[in-house]
Amino acid sequence: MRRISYRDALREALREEMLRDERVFLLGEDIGRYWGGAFKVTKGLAEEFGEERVRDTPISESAIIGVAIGAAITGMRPVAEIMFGDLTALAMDQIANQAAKLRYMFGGQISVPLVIRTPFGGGVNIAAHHSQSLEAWFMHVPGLHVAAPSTPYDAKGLLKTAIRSENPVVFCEHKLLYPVEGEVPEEDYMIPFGTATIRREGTDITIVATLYMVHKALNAAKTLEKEEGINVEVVDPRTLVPLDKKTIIESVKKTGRVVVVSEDCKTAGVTAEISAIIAEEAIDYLDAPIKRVAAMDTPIPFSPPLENFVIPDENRIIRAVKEIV
Amino acid sequence: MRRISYRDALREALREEMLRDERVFLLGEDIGRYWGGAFKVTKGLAEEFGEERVRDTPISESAIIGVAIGAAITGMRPVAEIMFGDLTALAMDQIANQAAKLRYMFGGQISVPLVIRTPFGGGVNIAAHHSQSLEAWFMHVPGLHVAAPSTPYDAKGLLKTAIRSENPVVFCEHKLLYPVEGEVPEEDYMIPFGTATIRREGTDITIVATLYMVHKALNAAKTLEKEEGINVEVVDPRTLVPLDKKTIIESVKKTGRVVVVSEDCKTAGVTAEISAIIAEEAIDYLDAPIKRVAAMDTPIPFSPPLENFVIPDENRIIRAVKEIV
Amino acid sequence: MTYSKWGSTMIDVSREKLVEMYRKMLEIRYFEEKVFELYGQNLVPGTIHLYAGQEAVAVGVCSALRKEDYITSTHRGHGHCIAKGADLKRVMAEILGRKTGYCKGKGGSMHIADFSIGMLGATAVVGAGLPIATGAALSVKLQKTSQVVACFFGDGASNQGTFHESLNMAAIWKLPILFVCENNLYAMGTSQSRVMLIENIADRAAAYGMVGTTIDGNDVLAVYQTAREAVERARKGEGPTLIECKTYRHKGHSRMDPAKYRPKEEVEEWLKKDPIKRFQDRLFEMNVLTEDEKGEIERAVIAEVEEAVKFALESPYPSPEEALEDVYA
Amino acid sequence: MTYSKWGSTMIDVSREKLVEMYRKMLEIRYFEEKVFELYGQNLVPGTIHLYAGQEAVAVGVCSALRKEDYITSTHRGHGHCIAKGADLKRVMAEILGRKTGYCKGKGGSMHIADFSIGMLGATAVVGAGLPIATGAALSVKLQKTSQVVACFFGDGASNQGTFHESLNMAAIWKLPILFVCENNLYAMGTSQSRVMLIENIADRAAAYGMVGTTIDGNDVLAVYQTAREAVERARKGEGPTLIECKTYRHKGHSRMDPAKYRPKEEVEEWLKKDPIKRFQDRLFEMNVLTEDEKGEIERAVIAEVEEAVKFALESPYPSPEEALEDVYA
Ligand SMILES: Cc1ncc(C[n+]2csc(CCOP(=O)(O)OP(=O)(O)O)c2C)c(N)n1
Ligand SMILES: Cc1ncc(C[n+]2csc(CCOP(=O)(O)OP(=O)(O)O)c2C)c(N)n1
Ligand SMILES: [Mg+2]
Ligand SMILES: [Mg+2]
Repeated sequence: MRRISYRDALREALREEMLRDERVFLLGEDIGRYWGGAFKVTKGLAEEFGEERVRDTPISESAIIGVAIGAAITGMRPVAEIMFGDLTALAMDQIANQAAKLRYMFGGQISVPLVIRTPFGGGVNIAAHHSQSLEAWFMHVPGLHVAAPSTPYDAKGLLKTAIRSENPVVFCEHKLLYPVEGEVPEEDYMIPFGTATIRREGTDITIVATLYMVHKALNAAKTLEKEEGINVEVVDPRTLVPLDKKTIIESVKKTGRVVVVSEDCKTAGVTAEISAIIAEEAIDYLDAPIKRVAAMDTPIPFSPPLENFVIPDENRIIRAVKEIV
Repeated sequence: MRRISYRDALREALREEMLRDERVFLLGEDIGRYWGGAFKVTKGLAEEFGEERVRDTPISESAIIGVAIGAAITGMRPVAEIMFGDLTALAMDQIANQAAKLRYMFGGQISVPLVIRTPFGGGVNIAAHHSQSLEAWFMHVPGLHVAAPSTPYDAKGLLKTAIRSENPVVFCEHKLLYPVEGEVPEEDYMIPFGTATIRREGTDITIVATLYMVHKALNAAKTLEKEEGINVEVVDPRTLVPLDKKTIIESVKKTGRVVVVSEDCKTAGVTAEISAIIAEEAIDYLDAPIKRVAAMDTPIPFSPPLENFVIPDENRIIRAVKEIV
Repeated sequence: MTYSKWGSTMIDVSREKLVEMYRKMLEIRYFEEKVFELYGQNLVPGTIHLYAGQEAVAVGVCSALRKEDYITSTHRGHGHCIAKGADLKRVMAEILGRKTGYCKGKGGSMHIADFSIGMLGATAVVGAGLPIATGAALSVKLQKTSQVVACFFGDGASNQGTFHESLNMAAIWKLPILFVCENNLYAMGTSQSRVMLIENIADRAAAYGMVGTTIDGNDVLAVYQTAREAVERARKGEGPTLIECKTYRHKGHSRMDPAKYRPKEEVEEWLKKDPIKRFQDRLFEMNVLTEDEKGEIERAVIAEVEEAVKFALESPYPSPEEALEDVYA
Repeated sequence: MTYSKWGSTMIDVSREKLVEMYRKMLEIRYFEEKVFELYGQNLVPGTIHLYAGQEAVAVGVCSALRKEDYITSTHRGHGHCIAKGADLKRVMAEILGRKTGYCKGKGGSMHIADFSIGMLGATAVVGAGLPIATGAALSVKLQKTSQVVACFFGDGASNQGTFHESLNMAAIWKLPILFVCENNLYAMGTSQSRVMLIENIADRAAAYGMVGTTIDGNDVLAVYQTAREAVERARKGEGPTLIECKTYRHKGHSRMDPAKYRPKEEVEEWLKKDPIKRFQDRLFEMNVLTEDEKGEIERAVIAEVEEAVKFALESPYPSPEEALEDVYA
């Protein structure tokens, strides 16, 4: 099968959905012809679809989301880009209090078919205001769906599902994934939300990992296999809300051990929720504590040695596995 | 000892700190002489300290926090009030990206001695935009401390500690607690952050509960004792960051069973973090799954029967306990 | 370009329309009085923010709109709903938390919506409705319908960042929207003069290259006429307008607020400018209305409000499990 | 009240001060050229936003300030630091992620601060510095010192909600602050004209009852003079000023941005208006500077920048565990 990058996979999803449904339009800062998006995901789309449908905005994150909501509840299907995930903080009221709640508050009269695309994650040395992973904030807000694709295939399939969904979706991308290549079929496909995938089968221990950490977990698994003979299963939830608890729990039941890995800060983060679910629903199958590997509880520092220390790497994953196997 | 309300205890803390340290000042919407704060916590303070130090602001939550930050890093000790906890979403960038991170980003050159007081919680039928409990958002942000007092005594002692702290503190109050009375000494005292308290000793099971849920947990414990002979220990962390893991874990080690109770939504909430810590650090002592009792994953609905269903009550706590004892 | 102040120069409105406007204003007034009464009887959960005194704004603006046009509303939203044509029964049922309410009891007083009449709902976060309304206007533009949007908000809301961001976006994209600032001089206990130096909020329009105008918000005809012109411009693709309506709420901000922060003379002066009384006198003057007709309308409105109360009080509460519905589509 | 445009009318500035201003501008320029070079050599982690071309703004404003006065800065902040008197060595070390940098390598190019000289730091969230600067001004007022605050931000930032909220608060409280909008005509690839209808951002001041003025931001004397007047008013308790400086960045927005969105003629025209060249010519004209002195200054500045590079390159990186420090006090 042909291989394309995560970035190109996202762009294909946007393009195909725009061709399929003229209600779909994009808005965000510098997503148009003059820049093509800070990470070039939307490059070329303004040229193809025009500036009305690929709409550059002022630097006004609150209004970007608010405007997208207003469009979504009146018949359009906006895909808003927030240039960096950290900046969702500026639009938090519109995301968490408006987009997530309008349908409910209004007794189901309308839906809010809105996608908010935004890149999270560190690793490119752009410090505390451009490197966070904030998925957990959105997981905590009922009414939102949260997607977190780790491969080009998933990026495309999940983004299509997100755009066709009637619910507001926070679509979490990762800066380091944009250039990553993988197999993506030519034909149309969608990936249903709430379906995890097993990236690697194993019998000794389960690693649940998300976004860029999936790749680090797979590397760690290889090393563990080779050097320690530990046979690791890697589960990638793909969407955090809805979360495919079943696949996670079945894997844990099989292996009896689990490490949960995510790039966001440890406290009250993605790993907390997944751990808590396992502790609530599968504790009897566990032969060891539930380990969490996450970013240290610090802002993301600028200097490479500091940033590398804070963000989980293969070694931390390996150490965590070895502590409980 | 004399008994005063939570509201009055907070006001005393503010007043005494303002008398003690002239750098302390308050700002927020309608906290001054014309209203005294939406929940009357600051009533009378503008009259006593003047409008410069008890400063009414425009409806501009972002700027309220930003202005407080600017004052905090230049020698003042602001206490900002956000009228409803839900509205912290409007100031999320200033809270999470600025207040929490400035010290770190600037290599420790300064501290940010800022207190953000805000009421969370439901129970008064004011629906989805005025009833949330969002403590978990702030727990997930390194650089912030998060206080959550459940009694007048703690409210006063923790608020004093918060005001004298060099760190930004999100000080979570609860609407239903304001009228609640309890013993508060006349003399000055402070409660160190990171010290949980055992509200009720017990041997059969631990309930970790926060804010208003502490009271529901205590009621549930009474009923369980009387009707089922189950002897419940109730632990109140009092501050969520720093969290007194030691007290929680010791209690769990003693009882072997735990239910974590909080009013925020279940997914990725306060209960997730506390469960995850126990699952990581004390799983060997557990004789049962770690149960969570939290608000349903819905926005808070308006109508009383709906709201009562969504927010945890004594019965849900009792049921959870009985499931694992 | 700014509008001049019309005062109440006579305009081309049919007799029926004038009477209809009058009736709507009465509906709002009686409805709100009833809500206040029910609140006193502990029948209204939560809090309430009454619209009484501001009727000319909602009715003036909504009378210039078509059914398919959109409005967005605020915590003080009963009047906007009624003016746009909502069913009093379902508004009242919502306020009382009943299953038959517009939002099945999930929204309550601060979150009423009726999408079937273009009422896109109320948000209780002050200022949060502005970008949403702006988005609805963008939607209309993209879909090339000829709808327009009227976005209601208060003087206090105009200090929120969303005001700035929304007006700017609406201006640069020439969106068909009316930003209707209901300047009732206070945001809770905070008088306008303590939180902004300018006297007329409409002057902020200039910061966005937008048309802005300040009018007497207690003169329903002035509001109607201004809105009509703004709607016309909007439909022609000439962009948004900021309309500041000076008005006054008769009651306190919410619930039992005694509103002691307002000078007695100020309250008295504004009560004299009661928009309903003024419009009524005008209609008498113009021979559009007779005392008999007035009495008839009043009786009809009172009956309608009573019917709404009866409907609401007889309606069941939602059952608890319904709380789990409508989170996701 | 608004200022008139001075052009570059001569003002009472000592020869030493003029030369010092010239030198600071050169420091910034050479510093930025060096950073660009180092970036090309892969010695600068992350991204960079160069200040070259805008020197007259930082230097003009900071020359009107005292050491104890405060400034706040942005992602494009090197120039602000240097103009306020930061040590080039420690700025460079920070940009290169070294332990000896102002922030021990934790902040990097976008987050430099030096509280010892009143530089309250840069935020990389566009517009986030405005309320913080406003708070510093409130602090000054409450502490009754005579300090003032200068808050730098871009044209793009002026569309953020925080701009609106901050200017309004500063105005109502008459805070001693200069809001210095560096209008370099673009926010990334977005030209001002595509995101606002007004030509002069300073016109937004009127929305807050604030003094606003638009000036030639490439004329350091005009900037200085305007800032001096605003500082004077601020110190006298007469409140804030919005100063819009029209200027231009010589390079792309960041890193390797080729800035193709800017018309070639526009770039050329602005390069002709290079603030350093203009000031230099002016100084020659005024006989403040001779070619010899110029050469001497240049050599000194180049040496200083080289020394900064050497210092930075020889400085160690922080050790990984230091990442855990400074989260809490
Ligand atoms: C963002 C936000 N801040 C504060 C509140 C609390 N609050 C509710 S109504 C109100 C006053 C609003 O004033 P204004 O916009 O003038 O509307 P009015 O009540 O006068 O109609 C406030 C402060 C809120 N709901 N939302
Ligand atoms: C709130 C926010 N939105 C977007 C960005 C990404 N970004 C960084 S700089 C920039 C442009 C800023 O333009 P302007 O304020 O004019 O400053 P300039 O870069 O021209 O100096 C953008 C969009 C950001 N850092 N913060
Ligand atoms: Mg008002
Ligand atoms: Mg710019």
